[in-house]
Amino acid sequence: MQTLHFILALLLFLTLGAGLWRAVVGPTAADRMLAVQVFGTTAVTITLLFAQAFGNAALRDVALMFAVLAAVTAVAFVRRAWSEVGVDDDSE
Amino acid sequence: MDTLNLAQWVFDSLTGTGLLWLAWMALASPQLIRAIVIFVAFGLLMALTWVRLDAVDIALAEVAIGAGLTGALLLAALAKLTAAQTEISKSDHRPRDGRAVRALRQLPAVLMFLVAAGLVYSVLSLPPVSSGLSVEVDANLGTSGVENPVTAVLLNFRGYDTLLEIFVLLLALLGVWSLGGLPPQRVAPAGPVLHTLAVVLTPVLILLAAYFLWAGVKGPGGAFQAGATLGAAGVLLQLAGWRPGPGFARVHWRLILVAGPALFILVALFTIVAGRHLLEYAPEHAGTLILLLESGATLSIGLTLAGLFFGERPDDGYDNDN
Amino acid sequence: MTTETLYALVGVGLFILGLYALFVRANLLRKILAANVMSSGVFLVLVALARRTGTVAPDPVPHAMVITGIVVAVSVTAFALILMLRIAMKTGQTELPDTWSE
Amino acid sequence: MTPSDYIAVPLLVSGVMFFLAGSAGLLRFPDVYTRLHALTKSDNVGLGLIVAGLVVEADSWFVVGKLLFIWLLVLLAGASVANLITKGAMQRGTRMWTR
Amino acid sequence: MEVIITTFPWGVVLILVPLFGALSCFMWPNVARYLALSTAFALVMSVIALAVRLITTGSYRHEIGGWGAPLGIELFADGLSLLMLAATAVVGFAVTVYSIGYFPNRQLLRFLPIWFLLLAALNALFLSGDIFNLYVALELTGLAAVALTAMSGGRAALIAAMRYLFATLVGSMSYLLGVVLIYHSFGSLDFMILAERVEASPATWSALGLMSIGLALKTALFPLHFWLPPAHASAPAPVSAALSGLVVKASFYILLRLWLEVFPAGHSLIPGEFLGALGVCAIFWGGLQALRATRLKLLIAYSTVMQVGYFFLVFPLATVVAWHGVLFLLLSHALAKAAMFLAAGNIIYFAGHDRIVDFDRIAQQLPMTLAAFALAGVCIMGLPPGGGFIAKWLMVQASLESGQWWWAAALILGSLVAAAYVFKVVGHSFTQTTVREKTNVVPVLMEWTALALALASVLLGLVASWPLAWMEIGGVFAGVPAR
Repeated sequence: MQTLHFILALLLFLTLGAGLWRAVVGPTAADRMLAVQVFGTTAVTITLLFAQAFGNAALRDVALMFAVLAAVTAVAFVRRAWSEVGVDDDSE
Repeated sequence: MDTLNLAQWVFDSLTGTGLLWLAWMALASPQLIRAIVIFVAFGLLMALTWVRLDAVDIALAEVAIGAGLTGALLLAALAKLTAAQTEISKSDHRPRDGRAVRALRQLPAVLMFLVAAGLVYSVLSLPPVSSGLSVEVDANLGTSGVENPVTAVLLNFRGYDTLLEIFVLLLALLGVWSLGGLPPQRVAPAGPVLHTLAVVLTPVLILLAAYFLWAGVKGPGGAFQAGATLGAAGVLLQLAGWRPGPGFARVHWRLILVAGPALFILVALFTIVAGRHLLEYAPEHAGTLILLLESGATLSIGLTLAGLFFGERPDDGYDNDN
Repeated sequence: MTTETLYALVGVGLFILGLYALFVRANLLRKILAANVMSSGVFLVLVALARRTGTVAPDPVPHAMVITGIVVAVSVTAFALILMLRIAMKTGQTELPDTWSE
Repeated sequence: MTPSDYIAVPLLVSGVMFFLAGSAGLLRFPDVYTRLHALTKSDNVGLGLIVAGLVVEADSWFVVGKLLFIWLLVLLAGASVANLITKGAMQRGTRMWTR
Repeated sequence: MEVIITTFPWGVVLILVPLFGALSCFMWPNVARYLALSTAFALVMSVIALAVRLITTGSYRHEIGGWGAPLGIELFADGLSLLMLAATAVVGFAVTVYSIGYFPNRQLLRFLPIWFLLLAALNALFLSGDIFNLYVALELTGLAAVALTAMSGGRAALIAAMRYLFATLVGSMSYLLGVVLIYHSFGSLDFMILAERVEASPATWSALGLMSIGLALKTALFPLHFWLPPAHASAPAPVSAALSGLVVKASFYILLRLWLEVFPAGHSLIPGEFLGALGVCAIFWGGLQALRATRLKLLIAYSTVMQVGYFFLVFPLATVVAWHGVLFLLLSHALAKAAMFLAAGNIIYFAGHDRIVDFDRIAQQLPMTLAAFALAGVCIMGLPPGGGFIAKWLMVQASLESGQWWWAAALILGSLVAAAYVFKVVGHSFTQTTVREKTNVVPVLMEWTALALALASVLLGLVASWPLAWMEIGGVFAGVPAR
């Protein structure tokens, strides 16, 4: 059972790789923010699977921290990476 | 269970090459925005490496400070940079030959290779098993007042390091303030979606900070991880357009900033006056004293990290010339 | 090649990569990134070798040292970024004028 | 293979399948909006399935609560960030892909 | 009273008082001046109390947190750290008094908290017996020094501060990697335990090499000195006094500790001659650049690069007399160089610039400042009765005894070059410029501080027997060959 979680986590590395490829190639800044968002979600999942694979409950705290900090980093990207254009980001 | 070892070996080699490749990509990519994205990915992979090396405390700290806050700081700096000077070349990757002649350009590479060879040889020659100080830590963990060995080392066995290190953070903020103001940055007002996200997420972050502070006694967590979560809450508020009003900064800002360091010094003075060694807690009080120090440190670290993201002295009556 | 030595060597690689980029790259933001990569490398060596205790639990002292190191690294990075912004405001460039001036 | 595994394994495997489908979309789709759409949908469902699988295997209610809380946070963050990115991209004139 | 002084842990007071001073100056800005003066005075008093304790009861170790050496951190005070702490306290007090007159109010409020954190970091560094604790103290010192250098806000200062920041960062990181290799080889971070456990292995040589390069970069030894002249020249005058007088010596002090206690067998690997040769290059390169310098503060900064060359001459000599000479040189150079920079600060405050050729009757208008500069020059040059003379005399004696006469030749030639650039400045201070520029009055307190420091560095030679005796406390030179 333990190895299944570990192998599933390895598979998720492919998603990380895809996100990274999009981050490197991504034509627009939006693609890069998308990539950062993918990193966050995938990291949360990998850490949850590790928590089950290693049987270490503390890893769920790491996943919790990942979830929250990925959101803050993604918002930082949206609010700062585009600011050089200075257009209203999302006012109606 | 050789499939598990095989899977772990695949994971290790993937992460190892991934780290080196990401670091190289981040440092060599022409556009700065791409470098920062790849650097955030590098920080994330670093956190997964800490998880793999059974260093869960460090994984927490790396996620909060390494990938989260450092990424936000870099982005804020890049945004202010493009605002501050117009002609930042999008891809400023032109090799910098300047006065460095061609031969001299190879010197660093050769030097690095020699240093690398020496280091690799010495790392490989280290003894395969060495218990370091883990035996001493386990022996004294009982009287340290906390169960998590890392928190015990940070706050009790090597509490003096943490005392100095909290002052390093305060010093960084004082240094940033002494550099004077930054260009006023015109950022669009936050829309309803961002506003609700900030309103929902900030209390969650503050609750999480309290949870990590409490969890640090038994398991991974502690003052630095909790402080970083508070700092992330401060960063999120600033991203959502909140700026400290003039009234706010006058007293609270300084009081909270000084809370952690001042508490540490008071406890230190208390132990000296009581005739004990510096920072020597009586075993029965150790747990409460450590928690007290950690909560003070969490407040100060959180506010300092938010202040570092803010980047200049808030106008609190002491004029803010640049 | 146990897990410890693998990650320790990756740490050495990161240290060298960061050091080289710090020398060669002219852009200040990239130098600051290189400094972060360098410190991550040193911390990786420190923690990787801490797992050689022969028991399940690794040696906690290097972990405490690395947490202290990470906080020091973020405060130095924050200060360096604001200093870079001040230089960009004063000189209009994000590079030190002459890297080889004595 | 305990009875709970019979439920957990398919959930976990399908969850990872969703993730892989999402990353396929990330690579193949022509413009930002379709990639965003693909990702926020499939990754959240993928995470939901994996969390469901882990909840089945969890041994205490506190862990179940924490797992669901994490999933809720990722949903909240994912949705709002996707919205922010879309609005920002539209305002900066990133064209939609048309056949 | 006697019992209290000899049992109270003064080392701890020396660390907590400046930290408390920094916090109080930050919290109560309108009384910051008086807090600053009382903190600096308290530092001088506690160093005297520490000296009394060390002289009567010898060196002592303070186990922080009550844990033993391998697990906890230990503070270790002996003759070597006493001398450095004394220099820090005296120069610290003088610079604090000077800065109150030198800085306008707003800049003073920014200066004081960072300044006391720098003093606390230096005291923590001189007292620490743990190599990782030394890394944290080094970072605190480096960051504080960079923040103070960048404080004047000018274009040159900011660029110099950024280059200084990267230099000190690389230095700390390579030192830390050395600490990592040492810890994972011998399982401890404490000096005393490492002294017993360290033996030759590839990891030890790499650690020794990394730590030496890192610390040499932070001490600005010749090829790695590129960051020092712009940083020390463009920093505000009191900051330059502290940088050249104290901060540069902090990393050299760690190198001394490592070579004396942890790596005694290190001499065979990196021959002392290599470091000695770099020292000689530093002497002549620093002296040449000082002679060419057109600005006074740049001249003094290059003089520091030259003096660092003298420090590194001790490694090829490595006899007890040589160690005494270099320690005495550290002490006298701290006082003299600080006095020189404060005198330069007075001239800048008075004339608004420090271009040596445009000095306008400095001798008549600023007699005390010129006297201070000249007296400090006497000590730097090595003329009796200055402290520099005693130090150079000991080092020349050591080099002749050990038959390596060329180090003595470098020392004496260096003194000639030092004399040349001091007299160049003193000479120009009697000249007169054709056009009268607007000058402002220098507060008397600032002139007196500069003069007091210069007098202290000169009179140091007369009372040389005390410091030379105090160096022996704690037997740090036990393992060093006498001849």
